[in-house]
Amino acid sequence: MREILHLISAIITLVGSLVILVAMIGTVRLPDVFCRAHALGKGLTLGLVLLLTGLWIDLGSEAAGLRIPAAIFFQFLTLPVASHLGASLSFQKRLPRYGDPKIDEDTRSECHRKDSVKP
Amino acid sequence: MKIDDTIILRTIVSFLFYLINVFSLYLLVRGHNLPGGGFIGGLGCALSIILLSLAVGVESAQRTLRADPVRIAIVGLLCSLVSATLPVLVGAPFLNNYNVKLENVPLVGDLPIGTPLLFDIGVFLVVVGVTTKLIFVLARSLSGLTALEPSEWRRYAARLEGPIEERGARLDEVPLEMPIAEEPKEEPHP
Amino acid sequence: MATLLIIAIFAPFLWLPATALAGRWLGPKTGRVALVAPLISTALLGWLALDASAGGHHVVEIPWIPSLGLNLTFLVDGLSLFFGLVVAGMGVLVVFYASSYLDDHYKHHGRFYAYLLFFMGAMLGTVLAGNLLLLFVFWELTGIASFLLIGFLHGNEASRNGARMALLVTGATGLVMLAGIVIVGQQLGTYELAALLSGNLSPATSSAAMTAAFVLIAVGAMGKSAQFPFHFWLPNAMAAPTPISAYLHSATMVKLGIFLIARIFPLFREVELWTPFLVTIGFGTMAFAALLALLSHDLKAILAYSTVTTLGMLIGFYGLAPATGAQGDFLHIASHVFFKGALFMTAGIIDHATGTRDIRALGGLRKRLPFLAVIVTICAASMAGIPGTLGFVSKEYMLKAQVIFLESGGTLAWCALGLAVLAMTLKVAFSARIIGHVFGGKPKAETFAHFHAPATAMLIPPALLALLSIIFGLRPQWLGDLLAPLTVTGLHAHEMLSYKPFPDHWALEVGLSLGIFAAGGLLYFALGRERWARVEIPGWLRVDHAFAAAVEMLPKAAKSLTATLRSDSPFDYLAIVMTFVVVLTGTFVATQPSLWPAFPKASEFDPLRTYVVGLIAIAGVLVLAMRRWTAQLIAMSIVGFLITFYFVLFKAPDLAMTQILVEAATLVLVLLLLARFPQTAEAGEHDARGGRPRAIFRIVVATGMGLLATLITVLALRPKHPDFAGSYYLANTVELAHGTNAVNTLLVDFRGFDTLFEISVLVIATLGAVGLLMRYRRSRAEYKAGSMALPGYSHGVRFEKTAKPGDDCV
Amino acid sequence: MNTNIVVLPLIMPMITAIVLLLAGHTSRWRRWFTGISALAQLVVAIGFITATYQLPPLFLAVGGWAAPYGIILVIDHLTAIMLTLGAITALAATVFGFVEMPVKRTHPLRSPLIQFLVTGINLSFCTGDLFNLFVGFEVMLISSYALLTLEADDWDIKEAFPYLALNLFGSTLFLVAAGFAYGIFGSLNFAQIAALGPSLAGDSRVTLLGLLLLVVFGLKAGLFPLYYWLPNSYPILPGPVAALYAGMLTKVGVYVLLRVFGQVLPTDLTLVHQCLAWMAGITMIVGVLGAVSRNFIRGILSFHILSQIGYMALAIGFFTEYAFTAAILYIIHHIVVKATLFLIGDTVAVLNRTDNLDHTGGLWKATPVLGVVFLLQALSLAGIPPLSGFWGKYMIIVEGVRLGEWVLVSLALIAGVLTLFSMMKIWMAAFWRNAEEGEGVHFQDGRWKPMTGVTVVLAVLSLAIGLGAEVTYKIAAEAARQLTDRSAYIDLLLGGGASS
Amino acid sequence: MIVATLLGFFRLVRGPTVIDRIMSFDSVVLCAVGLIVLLSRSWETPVFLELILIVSSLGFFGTVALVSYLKRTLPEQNEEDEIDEKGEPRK
Amino acid sequence: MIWETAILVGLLFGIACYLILRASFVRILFGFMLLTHAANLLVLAMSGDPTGKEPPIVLKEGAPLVDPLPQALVLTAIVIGFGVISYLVILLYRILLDQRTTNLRDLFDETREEREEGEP
Amino acid sequence: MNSFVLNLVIAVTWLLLQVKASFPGFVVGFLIGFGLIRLFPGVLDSRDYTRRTIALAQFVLIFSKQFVTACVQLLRIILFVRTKHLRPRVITYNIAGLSRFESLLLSHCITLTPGSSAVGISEDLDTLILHVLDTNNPDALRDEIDRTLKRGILAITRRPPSSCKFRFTS
Ligand code: NA
Ligand code: NA
Repeated sequence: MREILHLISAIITLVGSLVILVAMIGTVRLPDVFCRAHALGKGLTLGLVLLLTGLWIDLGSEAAGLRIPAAIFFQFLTLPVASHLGASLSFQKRLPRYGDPKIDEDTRSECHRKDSVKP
Repeated sequence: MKIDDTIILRTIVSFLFYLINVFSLYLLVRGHNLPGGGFIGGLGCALSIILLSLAVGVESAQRTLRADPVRIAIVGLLCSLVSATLPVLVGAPFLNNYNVKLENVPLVGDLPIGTPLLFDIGVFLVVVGVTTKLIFVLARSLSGLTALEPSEWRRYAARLEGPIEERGARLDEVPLEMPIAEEPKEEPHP
Repeated sequence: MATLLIIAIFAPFLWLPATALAGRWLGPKTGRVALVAPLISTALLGWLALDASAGGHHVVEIPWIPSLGLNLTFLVDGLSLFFGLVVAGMGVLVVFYASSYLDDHYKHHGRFYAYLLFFMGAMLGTVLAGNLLLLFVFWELTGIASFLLIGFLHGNEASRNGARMALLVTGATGLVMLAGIVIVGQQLGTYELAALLSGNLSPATSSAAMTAAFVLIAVGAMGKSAQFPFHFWLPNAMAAPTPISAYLHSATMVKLGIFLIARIFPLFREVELWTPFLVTIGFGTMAFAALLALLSHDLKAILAYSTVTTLGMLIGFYGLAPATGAQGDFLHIASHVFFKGALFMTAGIIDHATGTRDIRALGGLRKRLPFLAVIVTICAASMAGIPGTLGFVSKEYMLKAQVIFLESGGTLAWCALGLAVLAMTLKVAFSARIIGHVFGGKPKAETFAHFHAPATAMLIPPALLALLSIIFGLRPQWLGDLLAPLTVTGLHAHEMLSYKPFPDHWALEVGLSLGIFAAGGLLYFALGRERWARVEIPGWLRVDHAFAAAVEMLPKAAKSLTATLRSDSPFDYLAIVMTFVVVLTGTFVATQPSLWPAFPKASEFDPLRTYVVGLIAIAGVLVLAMRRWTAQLIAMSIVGFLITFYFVLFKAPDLAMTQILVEAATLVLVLLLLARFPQTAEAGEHDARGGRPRAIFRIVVATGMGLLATLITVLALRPKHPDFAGSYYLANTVELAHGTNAVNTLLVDFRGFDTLFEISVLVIATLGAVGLLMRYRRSRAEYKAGSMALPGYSHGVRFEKTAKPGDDCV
Repeated sequence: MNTNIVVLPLIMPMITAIVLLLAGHTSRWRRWFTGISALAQLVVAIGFITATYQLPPLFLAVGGWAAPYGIILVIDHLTAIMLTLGAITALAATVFGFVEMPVKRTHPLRSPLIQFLVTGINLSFCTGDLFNLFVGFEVMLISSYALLTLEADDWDIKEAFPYLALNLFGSTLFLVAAGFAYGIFGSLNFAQIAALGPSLAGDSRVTLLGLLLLVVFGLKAGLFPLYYWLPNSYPILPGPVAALYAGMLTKVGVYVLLRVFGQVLPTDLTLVHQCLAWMAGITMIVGVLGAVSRNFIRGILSFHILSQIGYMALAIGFFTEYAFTAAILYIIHHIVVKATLFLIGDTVAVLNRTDNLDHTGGLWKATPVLGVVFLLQALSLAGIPPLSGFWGKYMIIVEGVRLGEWVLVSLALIAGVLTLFSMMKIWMAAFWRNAEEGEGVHFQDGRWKPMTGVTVVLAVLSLAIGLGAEVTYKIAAEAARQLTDRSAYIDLLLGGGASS
Repeated sequence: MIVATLLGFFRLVRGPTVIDRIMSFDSVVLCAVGLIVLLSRSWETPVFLELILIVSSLGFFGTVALVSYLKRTLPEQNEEDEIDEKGEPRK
Repeated sequence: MIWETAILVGLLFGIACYLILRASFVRILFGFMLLTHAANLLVLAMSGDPTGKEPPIVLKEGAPLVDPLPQALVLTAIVIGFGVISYLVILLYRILLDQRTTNLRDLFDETREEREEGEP
Repeated sequence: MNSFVLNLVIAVTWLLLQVKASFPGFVVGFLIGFGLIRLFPGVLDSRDYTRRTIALAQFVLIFSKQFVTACVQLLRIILFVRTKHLRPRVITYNIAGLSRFESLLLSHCITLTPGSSAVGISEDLDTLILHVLDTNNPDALRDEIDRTLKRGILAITRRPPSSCKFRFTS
């Protein structure tokens, strides 16, 4: 049982590490702030969550207690906000953005107002 | 369309505020046996308040705290000092530890209650008070307020001192008679 | 006996407060109150003198600071009694004289007499001291007292400067003397004069040390007695009111040097340097000062330089005295006290009566002040050494001593004799000039415009002194008999001199005397009144001017030194301190090969740690290299977080948590600060201020500091001490401190005391920060004027002149 | 004797500060409380002097943790002397501050911060642990920063920056040195380090540590070339606070030099001692020349501190028991005299409305009492016998002559003359010169009378120190004896005496 | 993982915008968290768990602080520049 | 012997000193922050090589633990450093408001006022 | 709400019955409590509570699936899509009618799910501005969000009309 758990945790940890690695490659490869925010907000979150889960399995809930789920919860709560904050600021300050410069508006929106789109 | 760029932050932070506080209290209490303690707990608590002030503005954060952080810190210092002095009253050396052990407290484990914990609580309060005050004054000053609230002026400044943000009439234009026995007629503070 | 002595010495001190207070009510009449103390002292010392027997001495000892070898030891022997009597007796005369001299035109009489009494007490203490250190204590006090007295008319800048000059010269030479005294104490093991002079001590371990001690002490004496090159303070001290000049600068204080030389005569006479040093200084000064006196016009300046002449002569006299002992020294001193004291007093009376002391503005006074003319003539005659006066006797015996010295002294003796003769010739000339130009000739109208006759009482003291000059001049043996019981073993030769008023046989000195009269008279008449008026002391002889210039220049030199040391350039402070650290430790390490670490092997590096170090290094270099504050700050934060990680590698969870939380709080603080910093300033930061040398310097110093830190880290653990304290805490944290976390038990229990004060630091830092956020303001003008920043007070206060008018006239 | 009383000098000022802070703004009872507390601290300190004279030191193993593992507080005779001097200075500064400023104008944080400063100073005096000493220094320094800037105006504030920067650097070095010491000795306890000293004889690391500590403490003491934080920052302080700083701060550095080199580190660090002596010698001259270069009283006095520190450090550099006695004697004299001089300077500034010597004058006629007090203190500073300043200087010269340090002795003598010169500069400009030549004398500002009163009390004290030099000497000698008697110290703290 | 940290540094050095650096800061912190997790695994000790919690929340904290600072100080770009795939401005 | 740490400490010290010697307040501030880090690390290094040791929390018997004393000292030092650095930050803020400069050299430049007054 | 409290009480009671308190114990207690409440819904009128809790569980599942998909997609893009083929753009998404909490939760989830991340919200809480990493068809994305996340959230936070009807009819 213990060996199996250990193996599972090892695999999860490995995957988590790889995810983080790729996400970090993403922060290097992707062309602008907004895209990199994706890598940060999703990739790192998943990677960390995986790592933490692996650790939880490895240590067992006796030693680790509630702290690892709490940490995971924390990651879900904060990381997207962090990435959102970065993107939001870049958008506000009109930092250079790669790709289609125009903003696609929600055509189905009933309360759509054309003048309100360009901030 | 105006973008509201803080709403997500505000919401998350007001949520986190409680979480972090619980966490820091936890760290305070169990510091004697596992990593943690007054400093760490206090800093955590202080940071939650700072986070709040970043998200919702310094004034509302101050309102949340209600008390003047400096006073909190001073009370904390007093608390530690008292815990250090208590053993003297029973003839033990200064700062000797006096413990009552609570066993098997949920989530914390064995918890010795005694002068070390009181001491740690003092540390906690000091750290909270100090850190928040330091940040509050700068944050207030940046948001166009005076660094100290006018109600604090008499407590932390001499009568003829004015706020540093002030660039108005110079204080030296207030006439003074020597020797000075009574108060000046005009308050220099606007 | 002991009680009497103590009362005699301390009477002036004890009477001083009463005098000072009496001044408030009595004004000019305070002098009468003050007179009590010198009278008591004179009476008691006279009583003791009557008791004295030749060669005997008494020691009175009261413990004071025995641990430092200093007791209130007083040595009562002929020398101390003689000088004590001079001091006290002259004190009586001067106080009496001053109570007429200081009339309603002066203020602060209480202070004046208090100073005078203070001075007198200090003088009595000095001459009666039986302990070298005690002697030094009183010696310095006389300097202070004279400083206050010279500066009595401190409304005048000349007074102030003269006082300062006197204090600095005598103070500085006094300190030199202290060094000499200390050497004596260490060589001979005691400061007690009775023991030192008895010759019973084991000999000094080093004759070089004794020579040094002699020279150092002699320098002290030269300073006090205004010997070249310290002679210049005396004429400048003449800014003092005349009673003071009469007392300090003729009769008493300037004699201290002479006294000291006499005191240490038995101690140092064997030192080889004794004769050459004292003779050169003494007779050199004698001639030089006589020349200056001749070239001066201020009556008091002439008298001052003439005093220096006599002092030089006396110093030289002790220098050439044979080891068996001097003869007739007291007579020379007494002679000088009589005529010079009187002359100063008369100068004061002339000044008082005519309002000037400039000899060129005076003339014809014999008609207005005939009695005074008689006194001055007698005294000046004594000064010139005219037969019939005590001065003549003194001069004859002086020349005789020099002639005797010719036998053993060689070239030195001939030079000394030449100088002495020259000086005496000049003395005759200026004495004649005083009589002739002040009292002779036609009265000058402008001088007599506001003439007012002096009080008769004022004339009594000089008259008395003049009378003594004449009486003892005609009957010198009377004086000799009076002084005979005051003979001191070791200082004085055993056989007594018998004094004669006139030489009864032909000798070289008699011939010299005649020559001196002739040459001096010739000199006086050769120049004539008009030519005299035009002579001036050449600039290169004015050492006082040089001194004043030096005093002026000192602050400027100090300022430039301070600037050289960058004391006002805060930008350089840290650089200096760091350079010092690097140089100090670097030099040490470079000379200690045992401290050089061996080059580390690759296997000593832990890969993960090394990797993190590499990352921190990158971030650190980024902090240096980044141009924008924000970017730097982010790099800083990364350094902080990575250090947290490094703490993890060190198995320090508590530390890591604290560090990261502190890092976060600091980050916010710094961000808040930067948010207020002007954006334009950021651009200005990149200007290459200071240029390349500065940058290279910075790099060198920083590298040095870095190497030092590395070295310390390596050395401290090479090896770490095996019984380090930490193991104790690990062993006992559960058992004794009831906690498993050793770091936390350390913080709140084992070393909770640190923590208690550490949180105090936080509280205080906050208080300080809070205190920074409210402030006083000061106008730029006030700041530039350097006005006092009394918080809450200087603000709004305009400078107004509020001193009451008339407060300053003396 | 292991006793809790030892903690009193630390707790009393701290509690005073806390109470004052909780009390809020200034009031009359706050003043009474502060004054009584300061007086009580003085009484306690004097009690310690009598309790340690020719008796073993009092100590406290804090928390019951015996040396070398717990923090030990030790009050030996030297500590007791320093505590007393600190209490005197603090009391004088407090009372002087009260008479200088009416209740309602007082800065509410000044008294608490002074009390915190005293706490830090006292901790530095009492502690027997190197790291705790670091903490004590920090308490002292942060309080001193706070007081320095508390009442600084918009121009003076800039002088606080170099002060802070240099001291911050010094603190960092201290921390480094403390770590280094732990690495070498495996302990931070003074007694333990002293006990281990002989076993590390000849280890160059100890010398390096000594050099490092020399820099650290030299910086605090204000030795050349580490003194830069001092001369321009003290003048921005309000008078009474400046007096406290001038009296105590640098002397803490001197005390620690004395304690650490005299008692804790091995005695064979001759190189370090020589460095100290030469730094001291240069400091004497540089300091006094700096004083000569200044034209306002506080500036002159601030530079004089350095010069005087030079004497004390020189004595420590001579490194004999006699020289230590001299240093202690000098400390006793200097603290009282220097504090008084700063207070006099402030009184002059109140009367003349400035202490710029270009604008002062007329005080000798106006207030002879102040003049006499100034003269006494100035002459004492210059080392005129039999005033208090003479004895220490004399002993230093004696020791210098005995050791054949001619150059250093000459420097000491020259510095004495220059001191006299610069003191006379103040005397002539502020006291002797006519009032009309300056800004006039403001008699109607009645504060000068009680202010002078405080200085008179201190002057009487300094006079007593000088004239009663036998007593002062015995106290100092006893302190030096206890300091150099290492084995007694080690036995007391590490032997059976310290078990609890 | 180690490589990942290094990559985080790339953006720190490279920029080009401040926000990139903030994000790189965030990612370095998170990578450090990852490393701590790995170390906890290999040392088999739970004592760093709180640290993990704190560090991750503090990474967020840092971002929030930096962003709110930049909101105040960062000048607005005049236009949304177009950039090419390498992140360079397109002319 | 921990060479990595030694080198790191030296490096941080060097960088910190270089920054401190510059004129810009911001750099000096950063310099002091780094200096604090460096000194803390140096003290921590005194706990010796941590390889193969447990954190100083006594959870199981017999395992070798690292020396806790340097950790406690560093913790104290960190907190003190925080207090002082915070104070420094606020002092710089005050100087900025009072003297309107962010540069040490400007702050003590006697000619600055005149220069500024010359400007409109 | 009452039901949730009840559930907690049951969990804590369970915990107190254990010898040693632990998290798994709490989880077990909570599950037991939930089972009991589910079994006897009428006692405290807990139907809505159980429904919502189940909706929450469903949403967590949907979200997890989306999250993992999103990550895989992201990793694919990072590793295999060349930058010049990338089609990032900014789109708006209408959230009019959602409550504040719902909008925020939605935006949070959007950041964590495929292709999109929230860039801003309009002040009136009507429009969400999203950045899309790689899309040619914004509308498809909007529909996707509508179908999965929005519906899931609404299921938790609102009583759908149908469920009201259901209650009335039964
Ligand atoms: Na203030
Ligand atoms: Na000082």
